[in-house]
Amino acid sequence: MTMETFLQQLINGLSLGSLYALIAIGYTMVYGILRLINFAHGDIFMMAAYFTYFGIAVFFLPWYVTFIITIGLTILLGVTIERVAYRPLRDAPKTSLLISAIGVSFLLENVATYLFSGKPQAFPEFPLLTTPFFIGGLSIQPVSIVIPIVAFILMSALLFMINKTKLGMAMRAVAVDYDTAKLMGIKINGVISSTFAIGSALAAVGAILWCMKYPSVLPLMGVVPGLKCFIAAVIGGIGNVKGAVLGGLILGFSEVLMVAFFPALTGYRDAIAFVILIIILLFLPNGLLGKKQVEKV
Amino acid sequence: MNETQNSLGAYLKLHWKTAVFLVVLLIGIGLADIFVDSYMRRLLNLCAIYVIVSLAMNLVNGFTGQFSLGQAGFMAIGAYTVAIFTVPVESRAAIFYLEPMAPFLANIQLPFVVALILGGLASVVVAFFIGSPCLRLRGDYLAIATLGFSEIIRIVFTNTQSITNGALGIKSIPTISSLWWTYGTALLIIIATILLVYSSYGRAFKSIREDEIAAEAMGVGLFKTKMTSFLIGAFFTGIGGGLFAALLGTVDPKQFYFTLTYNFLLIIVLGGMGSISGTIIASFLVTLGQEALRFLDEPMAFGLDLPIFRPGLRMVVFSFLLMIIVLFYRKGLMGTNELTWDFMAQKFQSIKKKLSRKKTSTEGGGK
Amino acid sequence: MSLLRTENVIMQFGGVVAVNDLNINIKKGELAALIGPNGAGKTTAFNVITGVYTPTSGKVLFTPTDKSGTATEIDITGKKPDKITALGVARTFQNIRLFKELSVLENVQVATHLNTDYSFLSAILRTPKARKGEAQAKADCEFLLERLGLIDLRNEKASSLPYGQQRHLEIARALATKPQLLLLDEPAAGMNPQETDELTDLIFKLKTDFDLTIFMIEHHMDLVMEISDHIYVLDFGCTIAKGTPDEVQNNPKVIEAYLGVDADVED
Amino acid sequence: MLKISNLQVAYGGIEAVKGIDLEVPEGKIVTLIGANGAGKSTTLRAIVNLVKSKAGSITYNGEELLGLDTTKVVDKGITLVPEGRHVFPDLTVLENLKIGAYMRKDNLDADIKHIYSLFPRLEERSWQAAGTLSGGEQQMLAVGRAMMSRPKLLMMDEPSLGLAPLVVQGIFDIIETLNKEGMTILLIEQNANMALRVADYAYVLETGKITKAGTGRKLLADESIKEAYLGKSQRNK
Amino acid sequence: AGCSSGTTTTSSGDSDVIKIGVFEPLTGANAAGGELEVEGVELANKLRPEVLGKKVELVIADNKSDKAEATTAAARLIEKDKVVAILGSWGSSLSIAAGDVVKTNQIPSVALSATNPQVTAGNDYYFRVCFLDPFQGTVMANYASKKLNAKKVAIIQEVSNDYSVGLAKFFTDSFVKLTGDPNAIVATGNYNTGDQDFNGILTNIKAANPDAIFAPGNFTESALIIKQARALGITAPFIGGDTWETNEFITVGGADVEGAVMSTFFDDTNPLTEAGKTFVAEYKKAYPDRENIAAVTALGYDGYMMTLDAIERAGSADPVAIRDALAATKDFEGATGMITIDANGDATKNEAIIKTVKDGKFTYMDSVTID
Ligand SMILES: Nc1ncnc2c1ncn2[C@@H]1O[C@H](COP(=O)(O)OP(=O)(O)OP(=O)(O)O)[C@@H](O)[C@H]1O
Ligand SMILES: Nc1ncnc2c1ncn2[C@@H]1O[C@H](COP(=O)(O)OP(=O)(O)OP(=O)(O)O)[C@@H](O)[C@H]1O
Ligand SMILES: [Mg+2]
Ligand SMILES: [Mg+2]
Repeated sequence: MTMETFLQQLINGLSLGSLYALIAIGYTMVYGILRLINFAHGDIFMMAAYFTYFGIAVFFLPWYVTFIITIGLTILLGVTIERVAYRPLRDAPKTSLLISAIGVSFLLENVATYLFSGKPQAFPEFPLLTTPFFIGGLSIQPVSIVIPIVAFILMSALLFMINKTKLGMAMRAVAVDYDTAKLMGIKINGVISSTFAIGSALAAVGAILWCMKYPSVLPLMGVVPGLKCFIAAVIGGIGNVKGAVLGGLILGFSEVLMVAFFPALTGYRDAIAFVILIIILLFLPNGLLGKKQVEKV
Repeated sequence: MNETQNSLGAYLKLHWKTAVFLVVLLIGIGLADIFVDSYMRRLLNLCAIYVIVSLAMNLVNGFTGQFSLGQAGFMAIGAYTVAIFTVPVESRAAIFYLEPMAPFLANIQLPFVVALILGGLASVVVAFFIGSPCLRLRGDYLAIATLGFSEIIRIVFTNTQSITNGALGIKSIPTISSLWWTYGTALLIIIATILLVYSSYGRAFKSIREDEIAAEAMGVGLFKTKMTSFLIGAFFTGIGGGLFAALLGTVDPKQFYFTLTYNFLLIIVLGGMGSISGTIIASFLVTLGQEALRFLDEPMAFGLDLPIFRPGLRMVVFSFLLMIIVLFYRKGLMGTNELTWDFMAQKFQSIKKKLSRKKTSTEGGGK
Repeated sequence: MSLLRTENVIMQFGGVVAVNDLNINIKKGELAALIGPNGAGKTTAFNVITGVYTPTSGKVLFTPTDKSGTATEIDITGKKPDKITALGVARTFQNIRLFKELSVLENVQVATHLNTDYSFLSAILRTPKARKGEAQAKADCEFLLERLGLIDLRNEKASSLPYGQQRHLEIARALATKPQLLLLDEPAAGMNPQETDELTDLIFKLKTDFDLTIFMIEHHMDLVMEISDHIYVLDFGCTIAKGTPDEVQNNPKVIEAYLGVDADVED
Repeated sequence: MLKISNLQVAYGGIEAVKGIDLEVPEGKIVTLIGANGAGKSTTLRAIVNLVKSKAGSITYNGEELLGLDTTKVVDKGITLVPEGRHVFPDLTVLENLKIGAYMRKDNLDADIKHIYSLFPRLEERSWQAAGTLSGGEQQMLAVGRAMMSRPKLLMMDEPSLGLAPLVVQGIFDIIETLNKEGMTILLIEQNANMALRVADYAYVLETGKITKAGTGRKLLADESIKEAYLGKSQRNK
Repeated sequence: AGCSSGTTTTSSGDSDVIKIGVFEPLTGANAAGGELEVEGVELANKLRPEVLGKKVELVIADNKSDKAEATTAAARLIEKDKVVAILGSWGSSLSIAAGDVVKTNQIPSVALSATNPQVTAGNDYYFRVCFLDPFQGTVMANYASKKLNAKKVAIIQEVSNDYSVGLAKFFTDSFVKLTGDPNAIVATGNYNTGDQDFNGILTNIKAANPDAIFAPGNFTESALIIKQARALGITAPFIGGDTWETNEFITVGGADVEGAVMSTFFDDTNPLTEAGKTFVAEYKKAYPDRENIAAVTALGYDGYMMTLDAIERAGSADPVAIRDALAATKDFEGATGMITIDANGDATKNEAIIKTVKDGKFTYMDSVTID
């Protein structure tokens, strides 16, 4: 393949990977605290896309207003889900928590289908960000550059929050032991809610950028990205923000490069995420950056 | 000595109950098989298949505590095995009209039973390869890895046209409509599961669920035991898949999307992780429930008159009910309890009244 | 004749050297104790012996006697825990690890699984062999519960037992694996002196009745000094003393590092 | 300062605490001894509302604590060193100490120094993940962590559990020091012998009921107590 | 309105109504297509609510774009609702799934837009009013080589979609035959339903620099493909199949799908038949706000009309009689052209419409006849 084609593929991989990264961070946050695969995350992402769509395409709000409202609503949604569907199950067996998450995911998908119909909605165009400019034969959409930058900034902010702030420490404490955390005077509900708020906000940002690049909004649009991004989080080491970003990028690149080098296998593209996942878990059971847990006996 | 006699006694007792139970049940099935229309028949068959697959899943997830989400994949294997080997040779050319069937398969046709068992075994083989890496992973990782594998299986089936006919799927599979196939199999599998769970192996499974390190220290080989449970589960699931294919008469990869697994997960949680009877009850509840709520979708065509009733409402309501159950019946209908045999027999007749009666559920299936 | 030997066992966790050059030699039929300050590496030593951790270096050698009565020395270093248990090494845990949701009886029955001589298929088919095996196991377990005074609680959930009885159950469970060597990690932790005394007698009886060799970690000095034939003292992973209770008790190093000047043994 | 009357707690069916009355005067060390499963831990957990009480009242300086959210109770200056340590395994030793002072806004360095001076072992391990500490090390950390919140009332659930005699000695010395510094202490112990020595006042709990109460010395002299809790090594002399 | 009372009273057996089942995906992946077909059927039902002096009652069942559901839904229509005939379903695989049910229960069924040969193959009870994939594939191959003078073509197929895979295959065959060049297909890309990122395969295709790109498949994915292709600077024309003809294709694709070319069954701007004209007029009345009429809606209309015609000729509402009448259909004037049912139960149609997107509308380009 020509150099040009290869570079083009790298660009494709970078922007796709960064999108995965953004969503993966949300998974990692929630999992880190609740040890819960928040299956609904992908659907929160989907709802965020609809919020934006309605804001701009239906209510004709200016984009910046819409973005703020979207993030607000998405946070509200995420926090509500935790409040209603997860909090009551805190001390229930883990699996019923998980099924609850799956249930919420089902509910959101079905509600969306019911309200917005199965038909795709066209996400408003952002010519400024989407009209490509060409360098030689390379075509680059501005958004493809914006995405990685945003991802990086949010990651750094998050890292600071978790490791350097009191809230971050509280989060890590709540992650292991509610009762003792309470004894320290930590209001665990508050901590958990804020975790969900952050996770959802990230989903919202992810959704907005995603739709700029792939401008169709569907009730089921969250399923596959959701799954892949969770995998990204696991690959990187779940609970670890840097890992989520790394995982996202690895996934994005490997998907695109597989298509690039083995065009015959493009049909297997969705499988590659899982293949990588399994390979990595085999050799690094805690993911790439996940810290090794020695069970003390 | 004396001990031995007691347990023998208990064992005979168990059998006596089984006998009564079986008679009642068989008569029930017999009557149903004669009287129900093909729509109801289809539903009942589906219930039985769901019982099989859910039980298999509960064995691995509920009893062994290994959170596996591979059901859809194993079903697919079973289903395709049956499809590939039972479709009449003459009609294959017509079905594989885009790309002819691979020569080494094209002319093999097997009796349904053989194909069915072959399907079970096939998924056992795959399960072994999946298990050897994955069962070393813990908790959610296992979940996501098995889920991944079931996706891979689906994607492979989509792309290997000359064997699976890819996206076109395989149609005109000789169908089974009699309830005996599904319920016969389900019955065998239920009994096998009960006997297994209340044996030393069953306790080994549970001990792993409770505390892996302690289990290992007590001489329970983690990998071997997990694998045993996983393979048995895979076998049952494969069988379930085979019946599924024979029931629908057609298979294609889309049917085995990973969300299919969620149905079974829902069932075992609703029924109670680690409760056999719970799983059985839940299988019926869920399968029939989904159907019962169908009316919600109906007047859709006239949305103008009744905007609330639109297609999709049923699934909204259904997933809503699911949430209610998960939130308010954490332990599911049965928790880890079992209905005793005779009680279960009644239950089969009166699935509808179950919810109100579940309090009265008593202890010990065959303990 | 020695039943368990370790040769220069070293166990490191990152920087921490939890066990440093451990050489023990436990004779068949004796009751040895392992004492030492917190963090000395006692539990880690147990974890290495039972295969929970693989030592950074060194060897663990076990000499079981098979049915025919012949004893052969086996290198069990880094073997899987269940394999080691199957050879005849059983243990209890410092922080109790029972199967919480299972009944008391089931907890013990699990430990008999390694002796099942029938396949899961025959278990499903309930072949005579399987039936006999199940019945036998049940009988053995009930006998053990009898011995440890838990028989009346056989159908209780393990988690609902008080702490002390949970410790007893741990011992019963360990015994059900038919061990030749029994490792007890702080069996008396969380017991008051009187219960400790009762436990002392119990351990002693079990030892003779099941002709066990016992290796025990304990902090209750009166218990240790009373029943152990041989004592190893660890400090910072190193063996600072070994010998009979008297020798150890009067060993200045030990007193300084561990017992302290006015240890409550004496007062 | 703390006054419990007719407290009842049950776990599902099991009646763990069957109506006890107990008082902890300001600035004193009160100890609660009793066999396993007597209900000691349950009592403490009820005070900080980690388990729901069935009936009774718990007043702290006249305020009712019953049903008050755990964090609120802690806010009033009551801390509990839970049975079985419960340090935060993923946090480093230092972070564990810091989080002990979660509700404090002021500077912590002095306190941390103080605690390190009490438990040098913690200072050596200050960057190790607490989960990998030995049982004893974790106990020290748990005590240190509790002290970080500068509680007015410090409750300890079997702080000596699994500790070497030397360390136990240390713990009890610390208990006395803290008390001298004006901290009120409610102590649960298996090691009745030591507990009764340091205690100003002691209660004996048996299967959910208070069976004896009195000054530490008095109970230490009590024959039946000796019988039940002080064990052979006492009787011998 | 009249119908709503209909479905609410599922009282079967009363002899003054004839029930016809409408078997469509109204939720799930294929919902959009399903709804369009239902519109056509309902419109036809409004125009012709009676046959043999009995009221015709539509019973609509959602098969949720899912095969397992599809079989139960079909069985339900037959057993519970006692329908005498079934219309649908959008999505060949769903029709195929229902095939065995209708066959065993001997209920005649008319597929509306299901173009896969498998639907009617070996099933005496399944008919259809649309043309088949092989035909459509040939049509587009001809268009590509004759009208576009394409020598090299790239293909993008939706592997998980039987329709797309089939069409791609038939296109390839006849295009290779037409050009006589075995390597006329210079690049192939596969994707799965629901994918949203196609930059990978498109970059490969760009490198192969084809004269045209044939991309049959779901309208959503197709629209995204074209968008991303343009963003990558691919200028080659895109051609596809009938599934593109939905508003979403244009709303999602926006300016980028301008010039996209597809084959379809029907063109509302110049209907081929009188029936076509009436249909268009009525549709415009019923849905004044719609710019264009989807072909599948017309097919829905034809399916209903053809079935009623058969019932009339059969002179009874007995399913088997209806089946025989359907099989005997000859030169029935439908909105989409003259329909004659052949031995397979397929509509013999030798004419296809070629449309393109112009100024955000599907506009008639050409009509191709192949014999
Ligand atoms: N899994 C592990 N990872 C890291 N360090 C460990 C691990 N397990 C034990 N350690 C360290 O090894 C040392 C010995 O621990 P160990 O539990 O053996 O002490 P111990 O003698 O049992 O003390 P105690 O009497 O309090 O139980 C401790 O310093 C502990 O921090
Ligand atoms: N979570 C629980 N669920 C059910 N029963 C419990 C639970 N916790 C304690 N119990 C029961 O309540 C009773 C009192 O337990 P508690 O832990 O308060 O005793 P304790 O005096 O602290 O004993 P120890 O000295 O062993 O700590 C015991 O019978 C115990 O079995
Ligand atoms: Mg220890
Ligand atoms: Mg306690």
